Amino acid sequence: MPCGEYFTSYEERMGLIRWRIERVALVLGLPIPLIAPFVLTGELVSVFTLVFIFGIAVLGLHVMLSYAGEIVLAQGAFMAIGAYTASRIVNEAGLGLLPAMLIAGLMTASVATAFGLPAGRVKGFYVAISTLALQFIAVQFFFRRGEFEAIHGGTQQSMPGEIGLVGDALAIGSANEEYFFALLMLVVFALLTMNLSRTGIARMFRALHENDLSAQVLGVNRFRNKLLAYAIGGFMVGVAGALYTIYIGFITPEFFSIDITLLHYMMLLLGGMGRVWGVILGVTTVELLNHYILQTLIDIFPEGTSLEPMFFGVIIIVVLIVEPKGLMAALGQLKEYLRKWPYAY
Amino acid sequence: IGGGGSGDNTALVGGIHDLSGATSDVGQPTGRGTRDALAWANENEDLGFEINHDWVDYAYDVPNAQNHYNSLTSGDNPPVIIGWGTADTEALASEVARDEIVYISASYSDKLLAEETPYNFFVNLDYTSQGRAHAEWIANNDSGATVAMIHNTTPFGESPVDGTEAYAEELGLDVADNITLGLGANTADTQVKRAMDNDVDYLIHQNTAAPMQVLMSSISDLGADITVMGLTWTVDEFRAQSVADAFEGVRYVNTNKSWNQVESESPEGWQIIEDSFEREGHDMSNPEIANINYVRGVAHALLAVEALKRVDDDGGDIQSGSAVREKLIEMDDFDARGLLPVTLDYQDGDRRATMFGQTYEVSDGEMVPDQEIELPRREEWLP
Amino acid sequence: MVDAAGLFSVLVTGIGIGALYALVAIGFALIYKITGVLNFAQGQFALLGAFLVVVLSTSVPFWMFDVQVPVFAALGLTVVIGALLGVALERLVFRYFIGEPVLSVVIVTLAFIGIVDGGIRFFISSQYRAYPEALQPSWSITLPYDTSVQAPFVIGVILALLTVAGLMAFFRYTVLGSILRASASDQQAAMVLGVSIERTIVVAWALSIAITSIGGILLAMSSGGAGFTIGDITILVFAAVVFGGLDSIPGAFIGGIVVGILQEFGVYLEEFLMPGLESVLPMVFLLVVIVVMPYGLFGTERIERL
Amino acid sequence: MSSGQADEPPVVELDNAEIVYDRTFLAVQGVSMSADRGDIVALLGPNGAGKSTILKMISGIGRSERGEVTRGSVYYEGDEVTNAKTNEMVDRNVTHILEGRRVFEDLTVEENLRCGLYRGGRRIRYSKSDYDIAFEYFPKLEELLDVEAGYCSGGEQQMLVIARALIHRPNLLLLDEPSLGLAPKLVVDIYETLREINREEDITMIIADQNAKETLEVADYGYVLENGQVELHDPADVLMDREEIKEFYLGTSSEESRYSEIQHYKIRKRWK
Amino acid sequence: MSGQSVSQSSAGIRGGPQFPPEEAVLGCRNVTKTFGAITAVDDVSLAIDEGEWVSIVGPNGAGKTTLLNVLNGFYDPDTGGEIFLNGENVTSDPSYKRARKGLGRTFQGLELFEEEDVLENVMTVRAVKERPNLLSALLFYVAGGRKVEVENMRRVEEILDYLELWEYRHSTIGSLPLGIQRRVDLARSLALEPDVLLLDEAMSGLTFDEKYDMVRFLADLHEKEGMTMVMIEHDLEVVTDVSERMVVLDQGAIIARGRPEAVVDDPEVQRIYTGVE
Ligand SMILES: Nc1ncnc2c1ncn2[C@@H]1O[C@H](COP(=O)(O)OP(=O)(O)OP(=O)(O)O)[C@@H](O)[C@H]1O
Ligand SMILES: Nc1ncnc2c1ncn2[C@@H]1O[C@H](COP(=O)(O)OP(=O)(O)OP(=O)(O)O)[C@@H](O)[C@H]1O
Ligand SMILES: [Mg+2]
Ligand SMILES: [Mg+2]
Repeated sequence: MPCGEYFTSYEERMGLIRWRIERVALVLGLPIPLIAPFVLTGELVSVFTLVFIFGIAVLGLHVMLSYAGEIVLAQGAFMAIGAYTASRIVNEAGLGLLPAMLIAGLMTASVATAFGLPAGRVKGFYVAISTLALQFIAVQFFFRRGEFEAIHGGTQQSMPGEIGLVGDALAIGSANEEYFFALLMLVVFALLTMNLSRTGIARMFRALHENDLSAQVLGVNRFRNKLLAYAIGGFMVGVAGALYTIYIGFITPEFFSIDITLLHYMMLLLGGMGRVWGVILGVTTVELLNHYILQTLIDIFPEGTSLEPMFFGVIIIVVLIVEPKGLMAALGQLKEYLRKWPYAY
Repeated sequence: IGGGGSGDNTALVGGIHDLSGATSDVGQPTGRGTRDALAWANENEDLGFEINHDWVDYAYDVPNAQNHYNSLTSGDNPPVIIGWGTADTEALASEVARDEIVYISASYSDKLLAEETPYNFFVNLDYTSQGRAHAEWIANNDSGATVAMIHNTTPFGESPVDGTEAYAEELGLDVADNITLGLGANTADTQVKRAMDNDVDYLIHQNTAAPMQVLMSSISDLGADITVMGLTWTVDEFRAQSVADAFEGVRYVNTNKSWNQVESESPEGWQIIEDSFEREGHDMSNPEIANINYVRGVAHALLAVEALKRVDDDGGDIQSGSAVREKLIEMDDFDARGLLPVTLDYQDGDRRATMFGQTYEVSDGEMVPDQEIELPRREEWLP
Repeated sequence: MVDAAGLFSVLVTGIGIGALYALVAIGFALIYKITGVLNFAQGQFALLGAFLVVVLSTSVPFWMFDVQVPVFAALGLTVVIGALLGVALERLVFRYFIGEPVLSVVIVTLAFIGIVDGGIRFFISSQYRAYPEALQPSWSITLPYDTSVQAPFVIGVILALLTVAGLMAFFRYTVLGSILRASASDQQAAMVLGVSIERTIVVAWALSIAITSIGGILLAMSSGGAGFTIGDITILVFAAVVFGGLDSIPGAFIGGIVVGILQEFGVYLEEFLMPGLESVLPMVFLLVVIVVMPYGLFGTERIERL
Repeated sequence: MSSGQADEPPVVELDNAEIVYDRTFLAVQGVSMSADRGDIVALLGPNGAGKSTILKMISGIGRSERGEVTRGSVYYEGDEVTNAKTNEMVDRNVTHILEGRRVFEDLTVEENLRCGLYRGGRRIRYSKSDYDIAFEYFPKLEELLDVEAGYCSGGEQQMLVIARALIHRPNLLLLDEPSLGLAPKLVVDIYETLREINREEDITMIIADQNAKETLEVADYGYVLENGQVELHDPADVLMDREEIKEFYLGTSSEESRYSEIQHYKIRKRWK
Repeated sequence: MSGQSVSQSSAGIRGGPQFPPEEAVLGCRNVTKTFGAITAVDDVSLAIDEGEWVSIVGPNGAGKTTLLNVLNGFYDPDTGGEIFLNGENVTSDPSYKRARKGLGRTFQGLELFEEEDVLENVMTVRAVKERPNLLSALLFYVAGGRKVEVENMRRVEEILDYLELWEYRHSTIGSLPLGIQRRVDLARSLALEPDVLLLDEAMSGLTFDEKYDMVRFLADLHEKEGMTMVMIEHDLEVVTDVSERMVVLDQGAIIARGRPEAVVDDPEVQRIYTGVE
């Protein structure tokens, strides 16, 4: 129980920023991403843009996996659906990015929900098959076949260099603009997820995750809530897919392989399931680690770049041996200490 | 490394190679060829400028390519980037067009010849024309044979199918249904059986190395009497040697010379390779690197250097991609120090380097040069 | 025209390739059954097996060490090394995760993907490596409709069947087998009966990697040599195992076969429908099955009581 | 003290043991106790008193919950076994029946019993006759052999775990809450059976249970724990006559029943 | 109190319910539940009156828990069986609907949400009653999601205080002694504000004091709220002291029902269940 500080009202207790340390961290941390692009190399700006985009996608996974406990293996497919939808909205309808993202999200959400239907009967790892099937259907087949051009609008599509947020207004094109827009989106979705996590909806997700039998007997509608989780998660991943198109500027099915799914699992689990901050921490760590290991190898041992995944893997394993519950848990202990500071235990 | 610091007399030449990713089996020799040749040019050419090759091994993972591209373009844009394959080339095509950066890569899809991508250049027949070259060879040597395309279902795999089939029919060959063979296939038995049922004599194969192996081993297992004609990525000296008998009789087409050809025919180009192998300590006797793909990489580098040199000689701005593009269009006497069997001739409306294909036939593990095919340079073949 | 001969040969090829998937799938199911871990690097261990044979039996060196032993010694050695690798992994990695959430071990397996793949590319070769003559048996058996089955498939089917039979007997009729299943269902209760969790982990991984590397070797044999596509079968295998019921050995076997058949059938259908079905057909079929049988073919059903 | 020769050391002995979880939570402090060969020793006390903890540290399974004997020591047949590994203790024929009927749910009753034969992997083969001892005391199990243990009722499961432990041929048997959630009749039966086993097979037992009445009836000696310390210890018969025991554990002190007057008990909070 | 209408009916302890289940707060007619060969519940008809306190006893495996499971819809009864809640036929309702219609439940094996703390456990069930819609949840501050949560938390805190759980608010379930866990289980079902409470061995494994507390709370709920109680319990002392009516199950069938004093003295019951003669 908190002994350093205490709350005077329920509202306060439900606040996002509850402890002094969190306030401090926020004040110190907030400016960093805002000034970053002006001090970082173009490469890092780009890396962080990717971090933000994947961050949103992994938040979606986080809702489905850490809250609802659904093993979803279609990050690639979801992002593809989002990407192709967005591309059509932008290129053909010319509505601009924000509508594109919205529709992409809704489209993905509905497909996700459809493939979540088996969750009504199937539990645990078995349900993975459903979304795995989607991954294969969408990426190995549907988006590759010209026969379905009427639906997906072409197996390969490229985005204009400049895209207006709404129609042609407020165009986004330069690396920095992409950076800030992605950042903004990540913040928005992080906040939405945090809100979700402190309301009854997420509680019911978790309850079904931890003990679906008693949860149902105590009034939780399992089927409805599982589908809701798929919808929310799917929406977020779809939006990430849409952002991915402006980041890469070109889409082709190969960009959305199962590897993305595995990568996102790595990010989520490394961060430590269950916490929004964990997601962001995980995504950032994985991307930066990969980036720096690769750069270091190119600089000092260019013939050995194939060792990159090896070093990465070993580091991950060592980290986990030190703190098997993930980075967030490690930070949590530090935070506990600081929160109580200067009071003794 | 990071951002591109390029003073007035250094030309920043970006590099996006795959040395460790899914396509590294061919990407590694190519990438090394490029890197070595650029280093060689800095040492041995009296360029009025220094080439700064800022490269990344993107491991065929697009975001890495994107990140490096953004880093290259975060300063003032480099005039040239030497890229690698389908993934990076197509992902960046529209961006290089916007940023006016010449992008030389080994992605030969004829889509890249379109107006929308004026800054993409490659040193080979486009995939479709490679298929056509094979068809042409059949027409010349075995008219009346039945031919079928075999390919994977990615856009890369699909790209040459229609064009090749159309030309084959035009040449009066029987064209059987095309067959797909997945990138990750572990057996091709069913595909080969199907080809046999359709009495196919020649399979024109657009794929990567791995499926080619699978295809060849299924063919020899089933004892099918089918000649496989591979496009760019299916054959090289290493494969021809290491699985000699499976590859016996395989036909191949390309527009840069094979290792042995260079060694025997083009002393000037050979010099570059010898020096580079010396300097880098590569092993001449190891076909994993000493092969046609290394030559390919060197050719890419030389093309970039040549264009930059010409810009510099005319007092142009070596930082400017459009200036470099100018020169590429002007050039019509470039044969990469003999690494290419012909001279390239890019035109503004028609960026096909050449319509010339050198065909090979594998026998006892050697890629033996065979006929040279000259295709008509037809307008309607452009996208 | 759908002809019996064609379908039959599809079936045969499907079973052949399926048996090789099955061997890897069995390895996957073993680890899950005993330790509850999904090993997303299963394909990479198959890949490793395939490449070790090359290292041991040809002049291809491992980094700077060039060993070369007779082919059949190489095969044996590979399987043994696979088993030893299992032991080593327990010592170096898994023992630190005892009592920790299973998911953290799952990330470890995700990390293995890169470690093995990158390791092979750097220390052995990033090229397809042809197998020596001795490992490219030319014999094949001929079945009705003169469809011939190539040697690796025949061997694969036989070995897979033997493995399944052996493991089923082991789990059903031996004390050790029962206690392994027991410790999967309640670790503590098994420990007070004298089980050491470390040992169960060793058994699981050693057995699994050994069996998987056999699968990898055969996959390589069937395509003339070791290539990196072998590593990509993990997801396919995962699907096969879920279909069979995750912790069921016979299930994994049947799952592997079914996936193999459906894949080949998908290729076959190209002629009549459209290409690309080989990757969709298995998945869609498995999805349907799972909806009908939520615990796969033979998966142990979760006991739902309040 | 009761049966068991004076000269041989007690089967288990705790000497002023302190047990800590997670290096932070002090569960048991300065407990000294012992069990002589052939005795049944009762551990009584409210929830959280530390009964299970003591058993867990004797069998070593506590280590898997980050439990540790931080002070004092544990002896088994005279040898020090403080913080020993579980499988070491199993090799010394100590068997622990954990709290809450820990059957292997998805194994059949027969396979559950078979697991009892596992002795550090030494037993590979087995025969039906190995189960005789189980059926001797729990004939009902013989009918259930092929039922999945998870579907057995509470009583059946309790019988199964005891039987499984018997097949393990223990010298010392640690039982944690064997009567938890069992119907009164069954409780009586189980305890009678335990007594019988203890006599016939000469198995020393330590029983931690809420159900003081039944436990003390079969026990030779009893310890009463309260928040981690021994409050009282005496031969069982002596304990039974103590007032405080009657008061708090046996509930036989006052004649009129105790729950009925709650109706008139003032509750401090309001509902709604 | 409300119970007497029933307890007077000393029409022997055999025979069916003393009034039709349709009219009961909670009732069932001809309910049978079989699992393969096992008949867990065998043609049981039951009618529980408003504000009544009924105990169900019987040997292990008699089918007590299964009966509760059928009553609140965790299992469907075999065809023919009917369940009534507040006079409404709910046989076709899934369990979560019955819960929302006022059927609370505790569990023999306390199926708590282990990873969460006490507060979260109760808040979760509370969310079933007062759930913010998705939008207001996502926007939280703007669209009133916060108001709902605050209201829920206030309510939950009341329940925790009532059950004297305040000090455990933030401790995770795993670390709590059994007695407290059972109380949390109760708190959880109270968050539903049920009309009927089904208690499955809510006191097994508890010490005298803890049982005493538990009974205190139940008695108070029964007294002051007139909450209807259906309690499975093995401790006959509790049963006889608190409950107004008693039902004895054996092998799925009701073998005796009626006033506790009458039932416990029945030799048949003693033979099968109590064992004392
Ligand atoms: N694994 C654990 N980690 C931390 N604390 C624990 C653990 N197990 C038990 N405790 C604490 O140690 C104290 C003693 O627990 P223990 O289970 O030994 O009591 P007990 O007498 O067996 O109670 P019960 O009758 O409920 O079994 C309790 O306060 C409990 O909360
Ligand atoms: N889901 C199920 N599948 C199969 N059999 C079951 C299932 N649930 C209960 N049973 C069987 O039904 C019978 C009654 O079980 P139940 O749990 O209702 O007994 P109970 O009266 O609650 O016993 P206890 O007092 O030990 O809780 C038992 O024989 C049990 O094995
Ligand atoms: Mg205990
Ligand atoms: Mg029960």
